Amino acid sequence: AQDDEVSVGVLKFGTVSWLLDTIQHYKLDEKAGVKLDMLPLASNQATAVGLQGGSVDIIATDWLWVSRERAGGSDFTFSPFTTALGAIMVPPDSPIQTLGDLKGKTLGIAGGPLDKSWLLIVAYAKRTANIDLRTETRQVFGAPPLLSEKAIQGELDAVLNYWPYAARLEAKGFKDLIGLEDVVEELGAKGEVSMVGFVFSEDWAEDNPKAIKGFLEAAAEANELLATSDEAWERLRPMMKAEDQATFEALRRRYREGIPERTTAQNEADAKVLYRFLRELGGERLVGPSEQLAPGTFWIGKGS
Amino acid sequence: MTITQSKIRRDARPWASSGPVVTLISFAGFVAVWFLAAYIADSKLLPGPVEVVEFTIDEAVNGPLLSELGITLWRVAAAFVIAMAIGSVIGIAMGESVVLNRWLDSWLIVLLNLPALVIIILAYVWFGLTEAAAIGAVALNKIPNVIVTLREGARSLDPGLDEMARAYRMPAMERLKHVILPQLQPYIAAASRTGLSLIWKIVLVVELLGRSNGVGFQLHLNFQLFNVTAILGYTIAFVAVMLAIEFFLVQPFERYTTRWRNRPV
Amino acid sequence: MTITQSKIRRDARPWASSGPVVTLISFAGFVAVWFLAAYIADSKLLPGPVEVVEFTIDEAVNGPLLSELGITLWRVAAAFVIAMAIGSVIGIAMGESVVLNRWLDSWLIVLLNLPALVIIILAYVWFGLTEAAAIGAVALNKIPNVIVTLREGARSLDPGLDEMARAYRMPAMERLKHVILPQLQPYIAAASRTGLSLIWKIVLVVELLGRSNGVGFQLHLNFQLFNVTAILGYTIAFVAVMLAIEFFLVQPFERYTTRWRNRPV
Amino acid sequence: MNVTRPVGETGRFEIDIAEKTYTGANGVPVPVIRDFRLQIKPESMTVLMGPSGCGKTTFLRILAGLDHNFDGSIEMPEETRIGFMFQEPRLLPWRKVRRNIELVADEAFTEEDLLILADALNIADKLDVYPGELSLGLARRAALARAFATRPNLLLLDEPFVSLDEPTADRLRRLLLEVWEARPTTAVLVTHNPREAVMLADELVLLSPRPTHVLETVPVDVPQNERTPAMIEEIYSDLLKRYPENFAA
Amino acid sequence: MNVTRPVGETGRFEIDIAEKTYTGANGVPVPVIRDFRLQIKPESMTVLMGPSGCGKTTFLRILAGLDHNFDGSIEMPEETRIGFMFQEPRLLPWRKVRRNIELVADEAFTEEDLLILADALNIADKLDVYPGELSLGLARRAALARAFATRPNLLLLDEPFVSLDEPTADRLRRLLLEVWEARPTTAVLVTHNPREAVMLADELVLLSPRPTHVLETVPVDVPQNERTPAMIEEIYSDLLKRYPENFAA
Ligand SMILES: Nc1ncnc2c1ncn2[C@@H]1O[C@H](COP(=O)(O)OP(=O)(O)OP(=O)(O)O)[C@@H](O)[C@H]1O
Ligand SMILES: Nc1ncnc2c1ncn2[C@@H]1O[C@H](COP(=O)(O)OP(=O)(O)OP(=O)(O)O)[C@@H](O)[C@H]1O
Ligand SMILES: [Mg+2]
Ligand SMILES: [Mg+2]
Repeated sequence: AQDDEVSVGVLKFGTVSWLLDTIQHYKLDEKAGVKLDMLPLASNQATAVGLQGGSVDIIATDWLWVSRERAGGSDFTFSPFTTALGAIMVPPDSPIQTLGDLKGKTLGIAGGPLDKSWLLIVAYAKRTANIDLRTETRQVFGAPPLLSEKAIQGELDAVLNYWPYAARLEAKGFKDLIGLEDVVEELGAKGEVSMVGFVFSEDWAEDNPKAIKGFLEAAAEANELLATSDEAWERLRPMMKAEDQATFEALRRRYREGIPERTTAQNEADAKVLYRFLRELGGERLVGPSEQLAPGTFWIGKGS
Repeated sequence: MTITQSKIRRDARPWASSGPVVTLISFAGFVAVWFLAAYIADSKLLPGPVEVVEFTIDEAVNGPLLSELGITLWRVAAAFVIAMAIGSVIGIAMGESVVLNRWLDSWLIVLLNLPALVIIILAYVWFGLTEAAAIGAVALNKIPNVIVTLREGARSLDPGLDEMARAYRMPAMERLKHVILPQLQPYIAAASRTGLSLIWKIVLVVELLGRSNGVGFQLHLNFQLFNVTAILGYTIAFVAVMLAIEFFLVQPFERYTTRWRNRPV
Repeated sequence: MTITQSKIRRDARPWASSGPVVTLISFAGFVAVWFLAAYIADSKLLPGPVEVVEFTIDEAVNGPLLSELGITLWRVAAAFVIAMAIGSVIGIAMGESVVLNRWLDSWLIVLLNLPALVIIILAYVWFGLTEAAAIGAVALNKIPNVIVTLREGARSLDPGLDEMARAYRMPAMERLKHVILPQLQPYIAAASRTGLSLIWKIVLVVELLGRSNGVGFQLHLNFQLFNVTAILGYTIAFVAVMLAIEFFLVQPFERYTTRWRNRPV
Repeated sequence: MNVTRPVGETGRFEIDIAEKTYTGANGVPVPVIRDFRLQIKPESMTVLMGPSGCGKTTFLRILAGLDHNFDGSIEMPEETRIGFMFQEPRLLPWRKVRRNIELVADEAFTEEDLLILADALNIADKLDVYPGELSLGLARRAALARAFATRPNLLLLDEPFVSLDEPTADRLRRLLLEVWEARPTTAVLVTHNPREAVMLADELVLLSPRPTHVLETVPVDVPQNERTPAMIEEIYSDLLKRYPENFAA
Repeated sequence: MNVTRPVGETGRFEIDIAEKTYTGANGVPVPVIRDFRLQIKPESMTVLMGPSGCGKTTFLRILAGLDHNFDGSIEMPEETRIGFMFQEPRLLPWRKVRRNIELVADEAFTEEDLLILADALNIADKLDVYPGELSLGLARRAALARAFATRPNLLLLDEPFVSLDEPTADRLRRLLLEVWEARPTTAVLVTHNPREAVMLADELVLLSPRPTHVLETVPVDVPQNERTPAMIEEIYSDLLKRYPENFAA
């Protein structure tokens, strides 16, 4: 039978593209009975535009976006891809040891004031260190690569950045001030929560059950491979644009750590918990009108 | 045999051509088209005018719209003044002096074609994530456009009037004021109008890449949230300001400076 | 007592003002400044010209530079042609007809001030991530600028020549070709130069937001990696093309159309 | 009302302008023409004379159909082919003199015709230069060549022979008579030079100051080519006697 | 070489232009002046006459210091204040007539002076309009007013009285003489009107066709205000006899 086609919009050189490339290289898609069609794009917004405009079937983004869209009437749904999250990084010789030390410092934040990692950390800091980072630090919002560079230049005391950027900083000797894993745990999650996942339309999934099932299977298998095989990583090296071995290793380690291990149901339960904090701090702007995580945000498809 | 019979039409302006009425009708038409399109599309990717205006008002009263708009307008104004001042001087000089033009031409083309992104990144990297870097980067993006437009203007100056001014030994400043600038008026008008809009577009990028406030920052934030209502809400707030500037400042000024043509503008 | 003693300076062009020489020296100066700045900065955030050119050549030979550049140039060209054609027609019409201008003016200002981002997103959302949507969005961004510039041109047309053409009953096309377009030449030149550069800047954004190839796509990828060498490498490849177009196409053409002024351009 | 006639035949001109008023940039109305009634005989040469600023150019513009914004009526033959020499040359600066002429020339106007005309006007060596490289007198002659090259039925000339030395001006006046006689042409000419007026006119129209109207129509009955210099001086001094305020220095 | 003199006093003018050549847009050189030698007496009125296109305007431009690209030398008093009436009006279209005049007027030129001058030129009612609303004759008078208002030491007039009716032209010629006599002014005037030339000239300079040079300098020794119409006609017919190719029709 003809393999079902699945087109995926991804950030070229982004972490999802590593996965997809692995799938294609090892022909995992054919094995699962689908044909993977990759549309590389240059920004996350582009992928979202592509999904909305119907140009691609699947993209990678977070469940918060999905919940908000659902609350607005659309039928997107989410399947976990990675639990890796951003981290606050400080320079090697920084005096900042704890969140409390951030008081009065300049903090770069990728993704803006409604960034989910940022809000979760704010909630965490309130609980554990009793400081409101939003009022007691000076925040600089900006493009992720620019903020990384500014941290290296020393213009920023600390930077909260997406995990690939954090990994690159780590390779330069930067230290993790706080990992999001600890944060979500403190806030009540039962384990690592998958924030980023594959997002697609429920209608589409129901019309193409074979396609979505095959794609998720292929993805899981590829993750399996990446979790164990160093050789598979060597192959990806050129795409990763790691300037040195340390960066390469940091990226690989963080990727492996982020492979979700828990079930969708467990993830969903924790997401509901985190949603409350995000709603409280980000308001309707961030989460949309829904009081709680919109039902159906996590995809419980047939066969999953 | 042709018979021409004319009657002087004194103040017989039909409604279809009288200034404010037409502007209002035309604007209403715009809103109507938008309304219809939104109604037909029925998608939250194309919210209707009512929804957007509601958002704008709400955001102005309860949200940060006014302060963000103020900040952006300040940046636009600062960059505009800098770009027009520097660009006009260089542009006129390049239009008048062939030699200077040869010297600067290739620099100009390079600068003209440097992507905004590149200039902005380099400005931020070298001068820090500061207000000065942001405004400077925007001005630098606009300056070559002003130069190009005013250079064309300077090249098409009337040599007859120039001779007149020289024969009568008009001092340089007088010559600029009474001979050169009035001839450059259409070029300055074109550079200003396209300039304001270009600058505002670049300010958005600048704010997106490295500022923590302003309309561009908000737009980006809402873009991440895919909140088209908010995007359009912020946009129309800015566009409304621009419309006000256009109709209450620029056009009266233009009518004043071109009244000698004795044609309505 | 003043004595004026003049000698006709026939072909006594000093080297400092002769065309190609100056252009070359000036360009060399540009490279030298860059080289020095890079040398002093000694940072990977400001790679020197050698490094960048090496990257460009390498990327052209072994990498996708040529095909990406080709794609981007095609988009720039298509959007440019569309924008100039539509913008000129509307701009001239609005400049000539006061009534039409009143009708379209507020639409124009709205369109002029719509952020590129908004137009691009809406185009992509409604028409999909297609080439047509991309080019259309870019053209739509540029059209109002062309309109504004050419409207100023049409407004400053010489009424004397217009009367002449009407008295002699010149057919519309002839009038356009021999009376109107030559007068609009400086405006067209300004709109084209600033237009090409603006379009290319917007193409970058369009490529960033929804295309899988092109220089803009590459620029953004390299921005994410903060690879300034690559960013500058792609930039200078494009700028080189623009310089070539300017010096080998636009300027000879301009010299031809303005030779009646009998002044070097 | 539209009666078709064989092309080339000119018809009656009935001019009745009750009022023509400009509105200045400051909003002040400037009445320029009032109760202006004139009949022009087909194929005649009408010469208008009137004080500077009275409204002669305005009248020619209305006659040429360039200004419809007046109160009154103009009746004239249809399909009129107009040659208009404006008071300023109004050449296209970006087209060579040759092109300026060719662009509006009659279809049957050949390169040979052009050379003959240019020779007669003494601008043959300037055909391939741009108007910006002409002296004013040369530019005016080029504009005259353009008006002639259209082979008009209605020839409007606004002070055609100023800025020319007397020998050249005189040659051109004769050329005008030739061109005018060669084909059925109605000519209307404005001048301030009384001898020129007497030399050329079938009908001499004297105009009042602004707002202008016809003061007097003086027919000159001798055919143009029979007028000797002595006769011209005689008619001129006669006019000088009859209308001292219009001619006397 | 620069000797300072009291302002207002004019000195000798020594003109020696070996060659002035334009290069056309097509690259062809156009020699316009060759071996042009002329002395102009201070405070005199020099009238230039020559065929259309010979190089008169070019010469005036060189004299005014607007064109340095020639071969030869010009010697003239320093600190010369120039009034130049060009062949076309060259008014600033975006400034009212009043401003056009004031912008270049002498510092001591008052509003009253302006009104007197405007009255004399019959443009008093046009002071507050833009040049685009003037007839050509009115515009030329405004340009003349501008040249007079500078109170120049050197007054250059390129066909100042064309496009004017004879009564007006005559009044303006008298006005010119008044202005010229009122202060020490050296005037150089171009005209194609021989009677005008004879009426005004201290020295009448006849020029050859292009490339132009001085054919003849004809002094007219009677003071201007003593010249009667009869005397002018007499001198004119005398000239007509002596230089038929320059004056005869
Ligand atoms: N910029 C120029 N380039 C080339 N030739 C020119 C230029 N300006 C003038 N000429 C030529 O130089 C000659 C003299 O011109 P000029 O204007 O001095 O004549 P003129 O004596 O003032 O004539 P007129 O009585 O018609 O005003 C003319 O043949 C003219 O074509
Ligand atoms: N566009 C205008 N707006 C206002 N007034 C005008 C306009 N055009 C001409 N006039 C005025 O109308 C009157 C007649 O002008 P017109 O050009 O017809 O005069 P003319 O008889 O041709 O004079 P000349 O002999 O000086 O050429 C003048 O007083 C002039 O100032
Ligand atoms: Mg007139
Ligand atoms: Mg001349």
